[in-house]
Amino acid sequence: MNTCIRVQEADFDLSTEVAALRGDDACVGAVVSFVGLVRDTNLGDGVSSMFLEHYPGMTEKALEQIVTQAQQRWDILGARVVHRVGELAPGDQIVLVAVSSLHRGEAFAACEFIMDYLKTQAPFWKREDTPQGARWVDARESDDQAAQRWESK
Amino acid sequence: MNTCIRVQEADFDLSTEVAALRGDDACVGAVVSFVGLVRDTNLGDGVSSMFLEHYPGMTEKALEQIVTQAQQRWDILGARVVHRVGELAPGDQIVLVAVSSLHRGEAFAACEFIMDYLKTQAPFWKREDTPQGARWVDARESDDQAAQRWESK
Amino acid sequence: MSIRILYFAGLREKLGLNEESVSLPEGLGTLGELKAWLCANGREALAETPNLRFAVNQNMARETDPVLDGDEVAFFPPVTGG
Amino acid sequence: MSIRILYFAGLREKLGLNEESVSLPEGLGTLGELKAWLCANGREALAETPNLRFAVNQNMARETDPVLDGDEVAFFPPVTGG
Repeated sequence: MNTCIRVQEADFDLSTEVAALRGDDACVGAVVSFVGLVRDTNLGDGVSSMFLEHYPGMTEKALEQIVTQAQQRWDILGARVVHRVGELAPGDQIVLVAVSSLHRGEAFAACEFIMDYLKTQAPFWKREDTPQGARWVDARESDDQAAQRWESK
Repeated sequence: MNTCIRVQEADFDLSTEVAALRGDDACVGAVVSFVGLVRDTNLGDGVSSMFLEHYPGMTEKALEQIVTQAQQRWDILGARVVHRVGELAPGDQIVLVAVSSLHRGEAFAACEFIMDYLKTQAPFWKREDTPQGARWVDARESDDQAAQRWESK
Repeated sequence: MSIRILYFAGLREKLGLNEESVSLPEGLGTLGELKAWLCANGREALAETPNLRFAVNQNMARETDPVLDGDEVAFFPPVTGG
Repeated sequence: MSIRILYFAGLREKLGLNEESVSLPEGLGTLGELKAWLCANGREALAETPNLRFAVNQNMARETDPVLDGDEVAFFPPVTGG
């Protein structure tokens, strides 16, 4: 398994990350990747900037556990998670999850699973700056539901 | 809808395609992309090269219809399909499908839907060169099943 | 009735033919009937292709769909792109 | 019993505190009991945080999970990354 998990302030490049995920393994037939981005609007308010806080140490551990669960559930060849922290602006990339496999079904499922669990299990918190002031983003009910879907499968 | 469909011999760059898909739309919160690659082995035989034939005219039309169906089913902001034709080598990129949306669920579903339908509805055919000679790749039963899943949803 | 016919992939190779224009006798109503007529007129490879697929005017079609004068008809094996 | 406690996000801001080390009375067995003791000792914000989450030694934990001497305990609102 080609696994890489990073928490960083710096931006990342999708092509570079996917190339590193693939390495020189010509068994890889499918790569599914997800990129999450800072939107300029949330809940009807303009967002001028965002701050991402995390729990150093636990974050990496939680992400590793999520990736391990994905490996146990699906026949995947590699997985890569890069999550940014600190100050971000609208349009900035927040997170990358990329998964490689022989065939596409496994990569799609494992990539979505990792994102759904990251959203509910990895200790990151978003604070948005809006014209009404700064506010911590509330967890979305739909994220809990997305993660729970996998438990009955 | 920011839609782009291309059939070409040239390679593509994932980051460049995703940047074009996003454009300057700061509403985009999620981008899911799929890249299909030439594997060096198939059905137990080494594959030294591959040739991709298509039906010019119908190919673009079929891809447009698939993307239109995806738009009708999910609330997505953009979709991009790039499919290569001609001679390809192991490790080469074959196809890109990328979908943007506000939230991730729609982008994951629409991206997988487009790939599943592309596999069964778009007129492309693969010929592999192996030590036993050239052979046309047979359709996979699992691809039909993958496409049929969406009909009952 | 005059029809343009295209062949692809393994079927094209077996027939040694990319495309042809054929003048068909009256009474050929469907793709299935066109296929049977072609098989009986030197295009046996059509019958030997498992799960043969059809397109009419660049849209996927079924054996029971009609063929009309001036149509572009394509025969090919199941698609395998992506 | 000595415990290191960390606070994050909105809860950290409300308390004005990133972390603290506390010496706890005997008889505090679970995270829920620890939370109640902290609330009664100036950390009312813990009770005011909807859906408060817990971690022990950097693993997600539940209110009924045990707390042991030397543990690193974290309290925080539901996570919102990604």
